[in-house]
Amino acid sequence: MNFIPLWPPGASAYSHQIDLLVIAFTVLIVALSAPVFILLLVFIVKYRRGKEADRRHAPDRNIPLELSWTIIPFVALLGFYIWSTDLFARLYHPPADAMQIDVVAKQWMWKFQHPEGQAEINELHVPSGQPVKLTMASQDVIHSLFIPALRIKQDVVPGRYTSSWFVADKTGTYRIACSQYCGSNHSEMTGSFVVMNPADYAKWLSLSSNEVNLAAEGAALFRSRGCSGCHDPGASVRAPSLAGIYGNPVPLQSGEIVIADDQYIRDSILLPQSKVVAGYQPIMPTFQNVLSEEDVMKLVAYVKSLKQAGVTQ
Amino acid sequence: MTDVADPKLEEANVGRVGSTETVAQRVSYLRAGHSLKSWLLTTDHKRIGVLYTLSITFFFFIGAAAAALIRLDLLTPAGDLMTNEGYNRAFTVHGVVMVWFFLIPSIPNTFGNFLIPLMIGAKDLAFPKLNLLSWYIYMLAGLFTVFVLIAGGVDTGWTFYTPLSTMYANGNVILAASAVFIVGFSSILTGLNFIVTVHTLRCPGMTWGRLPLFVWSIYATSLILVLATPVLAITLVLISLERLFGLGIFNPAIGGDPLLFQHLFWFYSHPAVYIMVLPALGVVSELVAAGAHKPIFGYQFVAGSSIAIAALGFFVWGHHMFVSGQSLYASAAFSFLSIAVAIPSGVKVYNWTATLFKGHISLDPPFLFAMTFIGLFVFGGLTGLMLAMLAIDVHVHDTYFVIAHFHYIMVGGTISAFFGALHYWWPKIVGRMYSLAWGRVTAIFFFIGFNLTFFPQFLLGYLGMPRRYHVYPPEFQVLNVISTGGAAVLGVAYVMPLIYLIYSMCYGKPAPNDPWNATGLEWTTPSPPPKHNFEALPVVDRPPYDYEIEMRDEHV
Amino acid sequence: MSDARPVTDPFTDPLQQHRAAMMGMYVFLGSEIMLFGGLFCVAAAVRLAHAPEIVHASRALHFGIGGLNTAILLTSSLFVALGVESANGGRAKITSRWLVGAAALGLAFLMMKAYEYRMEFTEGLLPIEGVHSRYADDVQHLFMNLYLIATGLHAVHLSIGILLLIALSFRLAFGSIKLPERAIVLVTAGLYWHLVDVIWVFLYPVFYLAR
Amino acid sequence: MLRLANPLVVIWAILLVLLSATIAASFVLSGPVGLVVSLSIAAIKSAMIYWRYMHLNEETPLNRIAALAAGLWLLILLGFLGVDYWTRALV
Repeated sequence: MNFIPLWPPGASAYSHQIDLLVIAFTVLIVALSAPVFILLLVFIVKYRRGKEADRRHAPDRNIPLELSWTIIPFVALLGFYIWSTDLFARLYHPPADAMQIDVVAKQWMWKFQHPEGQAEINELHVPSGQPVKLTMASQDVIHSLFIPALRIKQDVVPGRYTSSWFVADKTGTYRIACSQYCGSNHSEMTGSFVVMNPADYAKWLSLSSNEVNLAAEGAALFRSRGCSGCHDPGASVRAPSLAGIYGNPVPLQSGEIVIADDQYIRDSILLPQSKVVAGYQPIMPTFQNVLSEEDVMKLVAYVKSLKQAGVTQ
Repeated sequence: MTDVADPKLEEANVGRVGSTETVAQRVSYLRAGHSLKSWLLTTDHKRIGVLYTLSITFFFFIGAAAAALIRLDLLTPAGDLMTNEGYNRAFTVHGVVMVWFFLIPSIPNTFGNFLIPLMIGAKDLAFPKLNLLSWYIYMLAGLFTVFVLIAGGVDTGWTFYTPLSTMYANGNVILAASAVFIVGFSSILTGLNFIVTVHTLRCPGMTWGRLPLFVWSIYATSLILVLATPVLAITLVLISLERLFGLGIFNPAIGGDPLLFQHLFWFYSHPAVYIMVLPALGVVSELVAAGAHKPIFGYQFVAGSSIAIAALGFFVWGHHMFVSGQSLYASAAFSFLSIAVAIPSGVKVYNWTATLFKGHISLDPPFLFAMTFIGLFVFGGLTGLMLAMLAIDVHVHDTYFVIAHFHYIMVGGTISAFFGALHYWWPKIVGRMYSLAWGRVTAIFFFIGFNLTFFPQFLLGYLGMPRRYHVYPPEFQVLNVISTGGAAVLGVAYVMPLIYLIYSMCYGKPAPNDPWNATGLEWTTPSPPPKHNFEALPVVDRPPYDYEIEMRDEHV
Repeated sequence: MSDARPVTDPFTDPLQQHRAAMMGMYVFLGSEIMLFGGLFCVAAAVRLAHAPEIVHASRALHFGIGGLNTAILLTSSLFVALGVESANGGRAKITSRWLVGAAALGLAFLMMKAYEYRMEFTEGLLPIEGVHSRYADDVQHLFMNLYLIATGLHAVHLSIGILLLIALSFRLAFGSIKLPERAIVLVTAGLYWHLVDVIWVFLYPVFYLAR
Repeated sequence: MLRLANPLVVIWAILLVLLSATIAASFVLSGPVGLVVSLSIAAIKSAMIYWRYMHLNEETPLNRIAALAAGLWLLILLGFLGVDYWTRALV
């Protein structure tokens, strides 16, 4: 469109708020630096060596002046600090009704899993107007999911889940990039981010038909990997039942109490010795090299769905 | 020997034709021995400073060659010139060589070595042999680096992030980490030497309140060198062991944490940024005072801000980890502290500006480089504040915005100060004057080339071009071409001083003791200085930058 | 301080030279503290992340051997301190003996340490490749790795200290260090030895006594 | 040679007493309290070694600062590392 693009497109209300902050900060930069540049030029012209000028009583210290150029910029910056920290903290608090999309990063591709079971590679389709929470895991090194149009970015760290969320409000196709250097083809680990209006999104979902949703795939894994042998309600002699645990407190052997969130369920599958539920023996084997991050995410989805089953019963 | 101190005789010598030697040169440190051995086994801080100058220039051009390759490759969106692996190796070499073999030793090990004893009125550094050892360690590490290059390079980036460096990268990570590990000891020994020297070897009357600001800044830098470098050393050891034996400290599969590496790495590498820029701030204080021929405004504040920057610099490393998965509360604290560290830097800039008020400003090359420094440093610093803002950083983190920001500090700041120092103290080091006109031309080329290279990168970053991208979307091409064009101009500015400064060594006019009419003990001794710096132990009885008193003397 | 001390080049008086030597050594030891500090930070991070497993892994170490080794090192520090005291008094022969004694205790520490490593090896706890390990969990593996690195790095420092003390006692025995004029050499070497001791004083509770 | 009144020997004796104290404490106390106690005892032991064996008692205040600065500086790293690890699970 433009010969030289100067400003990236914005696809969410949040992106416009960031733009506003950046513009305001640029004004501050000008306000803090313009006096320096102007005075430097004025002094250089006025007090050139050999030029006639009034140089009597040249000061070499002035405490009030020193204090004012220490304190005034600091106070101005504090205002910006509060503004920007408030915006940043919002990224940590997704709304409860956010639709969850799982992201798995690996050298050098992005895989997105929709709750209905659709999986896509290097493309992410989302409905506009709907909060979307991304739960991200890495299969190998640290990657970073960067969607410039949303002004968000989050590192994807192996061994844990990180998350981010957004509400896209402008339909269109935007860029996705990996911004954390991740090896040879780092610069080719890109993709497109497609914002569709809800009707189109529903149509897209139905076209890329997938007969089983994520939780059902997890349920299949739960049986085929032998988890059900110990964790099914009928067989709860050796292992705790998982029905209804998601989102609830779990007392541990060590006396701690943790909330069974995505990260806890993930750790319990891959590092089963580390957070053992009170009253049980640490006998579960690790699934570290058995399950891929995608499989683990499917299992997490299944355990979550058990919660809903528990509620309906 | 004795008549050297006589300024009249000195003047008479200067008045003669350039090709004849002055008395000063005949007894100078440069003439204290001619054999290679007299240089390689010297413990004279001035000669070691010269050795460092030669070696960092060599490494600078290695790093610059890598940068040239990168910029050439980025002329087109597709990776035409190099493969992805080749490109990754090029920017890793650029980063490793520029950070550890140029920027960190750049000003402290060259001008710091040469000038600190001269400025505080001492015969040498406190531990001269240690000083020489430090240069040998530096060279050993440098050879390791060259070997890494020959052996096929390394592709982790200079940051060695785990688990990429420990489990996935296929270059010579261990060799590269060893090179950086070794050069760390050179840093520690140099820092230690400077700290002890400044504390114990100041000449009578050289109180802390009379210390030149360059010495204050090198002192602050040395504190960082000694306190931060060992943490990098142990981190690199852990990286190498993790790669060799699967230690697991940074491997989540057995309960380790990749973020722990980032914490340890940035605990060194953020203060390291101040290792690179604090000496530059010190140089600029000297150049501004000499250029304006006026006492520096707010000496106490400028000196104190160096120490404040060095101390606060240790509290802000987490601002490199805002999107890494670090805790929200840690991020908020680090963001706040990053604002705090900007304040002392601002204080310096405002004080320099005030120094020019009612000064006698001459537009000699050193002063022009100081002005270049201030312009670029202010812009780099303020964009750095932008990066300290959490919400903005989320968008621009790991993009070309960050690249542009830190090149404004590292290249726009440190290298222009390095050039400023080179043009200011060159007559003292070699005893010859160079062409001032060419110096001015270089400063202008540098300023233009630099801005052309790096300003477009701010735009690229905000548009969303991540750093370390070999292949990029076609809409970013125009800005990248501008940047590469600017780099060519910048390259010219790098090569020009090499020519006219070397020319001046043979054909330049002999320099008087004090070619800039500046204050400071280093200008009271002949150019180049005699082997033991001063004929007699100097005694200081006047405040620093005592320019006004000199003026009154003129009028008497 | 006696005025008989020689003054070498950049310095102008003996007290200045003495202070510079002390300060140089203190600053160098500060950098050593930061070097080990990195490892202590790793230990802290691992413990914060996996407290119960670390407690369990720490119980598997032989705290008795570690305690005995601590006592040995503390005693060696006493010997070095006594040696430095007699060096300041100009008694070269006695100084030399104290240093040899301290070096011997250092060797005893290393032998105990080697014996301890061997025991851990037979218990399947030492992370050496090709050995069948019997860790209770992955975190214990991580803990033992860290333990090996930290104690290994300490042992390297201690070995340097032993060589230093032996070299100095030889030089003393042959009279090539003049006492008390050059006692500073022994004082700074002693500082290094004591720091290695101090590091162990922290390593011991962090690894052996994390109950 | 070995006079018991020699302060160097007295310090050595106290150090050994503290060593037994820290071992004993590790059986009685556990968790964060045990850690605090054992590290405090280690700090006291190091302070005694620094003060007497490492000559801080006869040094200038400046050299005392030079000797202790790194130890204090390490607390910055430990402290902020702790802030991250303690609060990572909170939102």
